[in-house]
Amino acid sequence: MPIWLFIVVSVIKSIILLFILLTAVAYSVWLERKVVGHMQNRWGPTRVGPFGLLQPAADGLKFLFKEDLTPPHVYKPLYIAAPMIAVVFALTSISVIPFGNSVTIGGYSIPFQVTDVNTGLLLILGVTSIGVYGVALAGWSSNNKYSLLGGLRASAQMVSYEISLGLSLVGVLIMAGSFSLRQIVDAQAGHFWGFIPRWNIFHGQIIGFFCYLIAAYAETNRVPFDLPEAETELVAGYHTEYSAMKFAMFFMAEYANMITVACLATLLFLGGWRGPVFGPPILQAILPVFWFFVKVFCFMFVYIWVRGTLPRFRYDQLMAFGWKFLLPLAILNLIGTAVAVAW
Amino acid sequence: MAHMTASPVLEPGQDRTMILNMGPQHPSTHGVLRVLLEIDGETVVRIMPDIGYLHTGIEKTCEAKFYQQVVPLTDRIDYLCPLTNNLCYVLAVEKLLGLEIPPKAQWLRVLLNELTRINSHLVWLGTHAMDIGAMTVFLYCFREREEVLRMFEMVSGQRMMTSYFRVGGIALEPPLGFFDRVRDFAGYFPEKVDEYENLLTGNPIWTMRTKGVARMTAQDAIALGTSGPTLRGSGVDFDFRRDMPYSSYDKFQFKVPISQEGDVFARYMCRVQELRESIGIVRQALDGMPEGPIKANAPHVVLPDREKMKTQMESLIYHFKIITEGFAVPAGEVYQAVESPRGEMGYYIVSDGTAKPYRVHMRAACLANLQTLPTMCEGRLIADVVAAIGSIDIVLGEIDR
Amino acid sequence: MSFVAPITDLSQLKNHPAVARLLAWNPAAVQGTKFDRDEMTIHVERGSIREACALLKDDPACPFNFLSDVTCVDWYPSEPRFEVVYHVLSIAKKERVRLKVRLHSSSPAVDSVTAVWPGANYFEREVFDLFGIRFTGHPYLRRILMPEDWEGHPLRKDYPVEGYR
Amino acid sequence: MVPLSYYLVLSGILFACGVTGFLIKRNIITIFMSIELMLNGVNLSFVAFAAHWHALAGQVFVFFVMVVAAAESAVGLAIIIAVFRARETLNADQLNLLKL
Amino acid sequence: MLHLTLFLAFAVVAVAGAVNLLAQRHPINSALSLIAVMAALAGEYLLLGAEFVAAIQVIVYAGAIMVLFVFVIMLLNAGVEERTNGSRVAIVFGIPGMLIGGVLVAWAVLRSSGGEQVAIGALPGPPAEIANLLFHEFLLPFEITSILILIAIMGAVVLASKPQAVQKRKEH
Repeated sequence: MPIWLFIVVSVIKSIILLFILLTAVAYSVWLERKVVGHMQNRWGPTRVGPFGLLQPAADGLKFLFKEDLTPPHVYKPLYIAAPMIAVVFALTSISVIPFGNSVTIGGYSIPFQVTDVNTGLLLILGVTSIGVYGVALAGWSSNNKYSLLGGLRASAQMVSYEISLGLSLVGVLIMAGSFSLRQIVDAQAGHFWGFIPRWNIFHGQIIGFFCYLIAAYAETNRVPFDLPEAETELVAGYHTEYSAMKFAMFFMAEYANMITVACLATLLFLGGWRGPVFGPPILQAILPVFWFFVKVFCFMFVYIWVRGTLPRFRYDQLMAFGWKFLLPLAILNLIGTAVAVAW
Repeated sequence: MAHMTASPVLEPGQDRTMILNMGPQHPSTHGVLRVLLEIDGETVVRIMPDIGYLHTGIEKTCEAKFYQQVVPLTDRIDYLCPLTNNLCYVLAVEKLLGLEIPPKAQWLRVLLNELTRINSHLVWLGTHAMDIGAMTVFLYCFREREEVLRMFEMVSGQRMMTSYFRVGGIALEPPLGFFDRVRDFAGYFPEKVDEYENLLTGNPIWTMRTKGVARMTAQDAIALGTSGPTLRGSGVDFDFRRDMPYSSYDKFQFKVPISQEGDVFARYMCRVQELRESIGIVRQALDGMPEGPIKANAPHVVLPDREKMKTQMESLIYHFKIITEGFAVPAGEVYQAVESPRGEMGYYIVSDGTAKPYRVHMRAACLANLQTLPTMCEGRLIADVVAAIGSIDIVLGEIDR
Repeated sequence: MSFVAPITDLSQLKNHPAVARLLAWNPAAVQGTKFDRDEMTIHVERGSIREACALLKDDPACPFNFLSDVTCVDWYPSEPRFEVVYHVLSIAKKERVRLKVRLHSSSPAVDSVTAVWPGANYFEREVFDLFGIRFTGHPYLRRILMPEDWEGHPLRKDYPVEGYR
Repeated sequence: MVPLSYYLVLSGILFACGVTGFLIKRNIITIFMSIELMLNGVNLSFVAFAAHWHALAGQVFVFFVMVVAAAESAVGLAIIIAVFRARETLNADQLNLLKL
Repeated sequence: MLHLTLFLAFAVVAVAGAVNLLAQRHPINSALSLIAVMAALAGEYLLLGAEFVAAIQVIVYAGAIMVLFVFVIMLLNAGVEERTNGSRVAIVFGIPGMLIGGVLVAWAVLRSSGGEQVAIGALPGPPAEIANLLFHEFLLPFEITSILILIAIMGAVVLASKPQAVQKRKEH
């Protein structure tokens, strides 16, 4: 493939992916409001469009046209940069995630992925670890005590749980023997006894999945780990002083992170795009992507479900849970996997 | 004690502490409570509640009203249990007058009071759970509360500011279908309480957040003048309904739930069990509802029925007199306490023999309960302050009056 | 409506546990008693209210250990103008007694009972705020409901309803 | 194709900046960051040499440097916090007593 | 050509970040410029084919160590650096001195080793090979660093925890 074609294809893929991702972000907000609404004995959005389906558009418009307030005592450069940092790094990590097998168009094999990096998983971890700065700097630059506490909580929490998150993935890495997400998915092909899919979650990584699930909730600041923005304690935490589009960026970053985390869980533990494939070639190309999105959706649903069920941790309990329970569990899982693979 | 020496304008002390001004506009200070926190990181070093943002001078207003005109004012004190306030006030005035209240009115008052307690506890449970992050419970609680409010609307025409009790009885007969509706509610409500408890009581995060948090010993609780579930959560077995009965509460069978631990969880369990006890009292009141009048036989105090007023000259004159010049109350003073959902709701009324009260003072349970905050929270985390404020169930309308 | 006339005779009431306890301690401290509508009122001499409260709180026979309420009544223009009213409850015996202290308008001050019951703190602050009674020995006597710079004490009878102009 | 020397020059510039920062900065945290900058400069030369000599050991050294840097920053920042608690300042000029 | 362009782009970012670190007076700005330097260096590592090191650079340096720095700056609420006479002297003499020294070194390096080139992706450093090296040839140093880390963690915990006296005072 000539270099110009590669660049053109990459740009097109990026644009499509960005469009899909932003739509997914908007509609996961809608989904959350709808699902939590039904769990909580209410309707969620119903007025804008059928089933409130146009609500995300209305929200987006509202965010766009709201006055963008900048409080007088903020540290302006960082105050403006922080939401951008958050949203940029949240959106970047999606670029190495494969959504399905490759399709062949015009003799060229084009994978459902912006770019296939050997160390894709490491890249995602690195990018998400930089995402902390958005939250931390937002909290600090707002010059507000609630924001500062939120920012402090966020950075401590995200750094702590990143360790468990990373360690919970090592089991999968050992089994696949690669950092490449595509190869990890390929390692999960096949079935046990002909019907149980050979996904990592059924393949000895159930504890790893559990650790990942919890650490992922903490990384994305979701219930029951939503301390950085605990509205009953810190008003709105690090984004107390933000309004209009800047607030929307944090919002987008949070949901984009959720989607990334869900994609990663699907790829690493739930067999990626693997699923029954049948029918004509076009269907065979599309179905894996469909299965991928179904799994991501299930993971997102669990996210929302948990939000409707659990109360919130306290700061010290959160730290104790991360360091004294989750980290040893992840290490145990790692040791167990290593021993099993070596044996 | 530490809270005795708190200074009004908290200055940051040594060790790089920070002053956090929580409220009066804050999601979890339940109204317009302002709490000044001196924090070291996340740890609260000192805490000082600041109140008065909702002060409306109701006590002063009462002095300019006829006795019967005070009843609507009492609704506004504690807007979560208006009927309890109504009851306490009318009981105090009736005591001043020496009125005998017919049994049906008394039983209706008990019935409505327990519904009020359920209403108030549901709001408490919902907001308390939301403070700790469990949002779903909040909406579940409000679902049932809505039903209670509809019942209030049915009897009094108002959802919150009921003003349903009158000096000498009750304003109106409850409408047709009211008792069926209450019975229906009493039938399914215990299941709903199970539902809340399923979401909270056994939940590990909930127990982590509440057990051992914001402890208070029985001695402290008594010394600080707390009452109601806040007192009973510390293991003091005292309930005005049982120990100093009023409005024929002595004819009902109910348990007074107490817990020994004195932490947030203990107070939570007390209130949740009170929900069950209250619905039991409601059921007893429904089953044993006596027949008879709902107003005392005291024509110069109690407004006549509409029907009589239109047909009997005497009633019309009484009506005119009561409305225009009120009714004189013999000189004297009484203090009447009732068990409100929050604790000891007391009305101290001084009469000088005229138709207007000389002095009305409301003893607010929350005002005393709020004083426990420093004892409970100093040395703990910010999140515990939120849990503690939730667990003492404050209503700022009552605190500031 | 049937009234039992108030009993004000000290000799008839001296068997009441609170009265008996106070009389045994210092007969001069009890300025008068009244039993009206099933409620016991004891007028306590101004200087001895704190000791009287401490004494009643530790009464072995009937410990009045719970301070329900502290408030005040303004009898303007008669003198002594203020009556500070304490409602004390015995949780064990389920008895209630009302203590009263009469204060002259020239020096509206009385000992604070916060040393006996820390819970009197807010109640006394409220009385100070709304009536201008000073509680000596109170740890933190500041306005509680009204703003710090408010002029006058609103619940006094001579306070203009629309505020001082 | 980039000459090896370019990498080394870049590495040298970063190291020099680090040294300069270490000398001229007064804020103890910034001084600490200058040290990290020096380490980064050195790391670059390690990786460049590894690429040049086709020896992966260079990358392994970078790994070790990072581990040491992490340990150093953990202890160093803890010391900074402790010093700040005692002295209420971050100015290196005022931290001239060993005694707390 | 592409390689050189990319190298220069990352180099410019890195140097600009390093200079900005020196120029900024607020520590948080310095920290952010240092993060930029580290990100640019990660880019350089990628150019040199060291994917694993690049990823680790971002995760460990930018994602953990610098977060710690930012966290401490936020925690201590560090303000703008004060100017002192000492620092002015250092600027007057130090910066020109450093510049001269740097130019000399660069000149020497360029003169002595002008011709040798490093190709793009010259040395693919797959994680597996690095791991092999780390756990076979460098096993002892690896274990020693792990002990070092452990000691560092314990030291940090001891140092950062509050002195007993302060805690005692809090309890009263």
